[in-house]
Amino acid sequence: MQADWIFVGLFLLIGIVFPIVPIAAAYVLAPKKPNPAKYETYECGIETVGEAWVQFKVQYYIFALVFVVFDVETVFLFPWAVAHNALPLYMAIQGIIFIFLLAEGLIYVWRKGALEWV
Amino acid sequence: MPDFNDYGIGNIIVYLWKLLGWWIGSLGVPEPWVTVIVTLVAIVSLATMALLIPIFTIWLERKLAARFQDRLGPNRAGPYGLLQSFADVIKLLGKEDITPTGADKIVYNLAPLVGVLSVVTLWAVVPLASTMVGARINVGVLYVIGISGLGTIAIMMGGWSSNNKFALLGAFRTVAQLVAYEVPMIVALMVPVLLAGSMNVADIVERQDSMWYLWMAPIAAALFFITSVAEIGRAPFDLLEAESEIVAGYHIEYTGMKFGMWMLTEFLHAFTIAALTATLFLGGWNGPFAKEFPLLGLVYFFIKTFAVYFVVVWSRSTFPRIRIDHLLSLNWKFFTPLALGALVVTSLVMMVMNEFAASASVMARTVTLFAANVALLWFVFELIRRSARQARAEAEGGHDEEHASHGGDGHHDEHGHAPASAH
Amino acid sequence: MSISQILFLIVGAVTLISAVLVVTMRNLVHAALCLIATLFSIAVLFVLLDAGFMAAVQVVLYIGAIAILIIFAVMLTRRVMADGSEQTNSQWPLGLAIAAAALASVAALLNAPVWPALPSVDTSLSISALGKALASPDGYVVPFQIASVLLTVALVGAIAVAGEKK
Amino acid sequence: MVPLNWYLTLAAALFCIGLYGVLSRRNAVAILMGVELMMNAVIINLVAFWRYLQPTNINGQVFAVIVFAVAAAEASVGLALIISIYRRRNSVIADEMNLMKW
Repeated sequence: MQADWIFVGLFLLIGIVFPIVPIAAAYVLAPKKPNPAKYETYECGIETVGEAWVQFKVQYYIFALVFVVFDVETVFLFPWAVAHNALPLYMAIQGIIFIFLLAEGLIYVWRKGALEWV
Repeated sequence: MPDFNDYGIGNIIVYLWKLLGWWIGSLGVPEPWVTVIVTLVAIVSLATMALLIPIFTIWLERKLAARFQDRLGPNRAGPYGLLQSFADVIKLLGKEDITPTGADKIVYNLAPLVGVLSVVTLWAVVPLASTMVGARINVGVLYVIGISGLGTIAIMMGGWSSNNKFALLGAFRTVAQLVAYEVPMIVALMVPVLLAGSMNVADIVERQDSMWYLWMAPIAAALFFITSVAEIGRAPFDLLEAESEIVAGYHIEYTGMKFGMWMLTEFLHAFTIAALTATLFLGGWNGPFAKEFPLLGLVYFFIKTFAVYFVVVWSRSTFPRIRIDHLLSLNWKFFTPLALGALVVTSLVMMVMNEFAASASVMARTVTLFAANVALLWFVFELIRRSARQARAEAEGGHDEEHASHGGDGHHDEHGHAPASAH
Repeated sequence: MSISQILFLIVGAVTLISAVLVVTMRNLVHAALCLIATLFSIAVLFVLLDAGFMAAVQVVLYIGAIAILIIFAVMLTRRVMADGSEQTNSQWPLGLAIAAAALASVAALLNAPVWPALPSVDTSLSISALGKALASPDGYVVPFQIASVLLTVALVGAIAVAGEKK
Repeated sequence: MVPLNWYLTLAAALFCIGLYGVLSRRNAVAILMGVELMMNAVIINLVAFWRYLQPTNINGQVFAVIVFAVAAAEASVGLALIISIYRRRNSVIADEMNLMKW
């Protein structure tokens, strides 16, 4: 068990070290000819107006909200799903009730029209 | 010294592994460090393989896409253009590395690293053969979901730090799409977990030795595959880098090798989701004689993975890009309820089977589950058909000019509701 | 000093340093990214505590969902908080004093008694046991269902609050 | 072997850092980040106590999972409130949310 987590930890370490290698190689090999025009923000040749921040729709945020709630749901449902085949009927049915309670939330959001991309 | 005859040709990789451990141990290295070094060697070779795969798959994808479009594809560099990708890498190495003014330097440079990390580390839990399983952690499926979440953050970092409107817009679109499609993906992943009774990916593969989960959970398999394609932002879900709309999305400002890292992330991710689909639903390394002869399992695994990858490329060059409101409606109003329905149906069928027919064979379970899935799909499509008909009747009765584009377009009416009530 | 202690000290240092950065950074996006670093190192702490499931949940839930929500909120509201402006209120010295006093009192408490040693039992509690505990009437089925209701209420409430038309 | 009070001290320090963030930040989103740090300190405590006191009993983990759910609900509703206030009053500064202040 612990050995497997060491494997994962080392893998994460390697995963962050590995992409550095080609970037470092490119850093050594690539030409460096700085020029102010090169460092301008690229917007297809048109000069940039204002800062990069633009007003975003709240809609993006609503989707993230629904996502968070369903993400938490999985935290509860994954242990239930793992145990499912070993559970007696009246215990396994609890997970279904849980799903229906959450589906209710989804239906509310749907009826409310919050899932529309306006 | 380990004896080769104990392992045989089918276990040659395990043999080499043991040989390496024995050799390091004979140099006088203390025991726990031998394990660490051998593990490190295994990880480095696995990660190297993962990072070199895109060099091949990029060539494969260009060749396949060319064939779909009746072209030849790369055919100049080397035999069949096989060296094309190497030429591309060399070209990228020679490109100047630009960090635009106004960019947030630290975050800007960190983002591609996190992006690569989020894909390469997925390979830590993918079992390549019965004896090559990487990490047997008992939360393997959750690990896959969590590490994919890191990719979302990498995209946000890249888009925000570039200080570019297109990049930020692309990042926001990407994240909205990724988080939206993660919901049905997670729910669909729960079905094989439920069937296997384990979150350990290696266990899930082992439980599939008699029957693939593709047959026991066809809806979940299809949903997982489609939502994964959306997760990697491939056509038809490539809004996040739609060239004609927001130029290139979150990686617009990246040049040289950092751009190369984003490309690597994308192509490796495409291959990785093919591998995950093959692992979770197509039986992974399972196949005739795969247990006795692990090297064969590796071959099966890669055959299945490339078959799935072929479908990814196929759909990429076949379907047109989907509109963003359709994309999101498709997810929230079709995939998410369908995934929940598939989970409930699977659970109910398994419950009833466990209660009343505990001795049923795998074949009987498969047939029942498959029939239940088909019934669910028929029921859902019937619902959609009814509500689409109703919507059309309403539209034709009242203000049909507004929905003229919707009418008759049965495919896009999948979210099945009256659009009139929306705004 | 054993390997596990060194590992704990490294991870703990990363946790605390990035946590301090979370509360002191002027640029809120940087603060949110530091929050992600904190959350990740806490996940590593869970692994050190043999709670692999907790670590996975921490990464999925906190990094994959809540951190993204926070970054979204920061980006949505960024205009009114230009990065250069003052980020702390007038009573921050008081806040610092209170936090330091709380830490000092807890540290004094923690320093005194004898703490139990790490039990060397098999801790590989199966996730299946957790699922059983969550679904059995002798266990936690009521909190399990109430959590579902809580999540539904949170979803409904959040949509009702944030999704109103202007 | 890491003693239990190391974990508890770490959690206490994390909690106090979060407390400082809550008390001193002007931006409401930053205040919520501080609250998240405090929540995490609590979860570290729960898991550490589970591991050191009752590792054979699942209760500690169940408790931590429920805290996760509460934390997520808190974050989603709290941020929704902040967004709503931002849209109405164009401000996310906690001191300026004084409509109900006497």
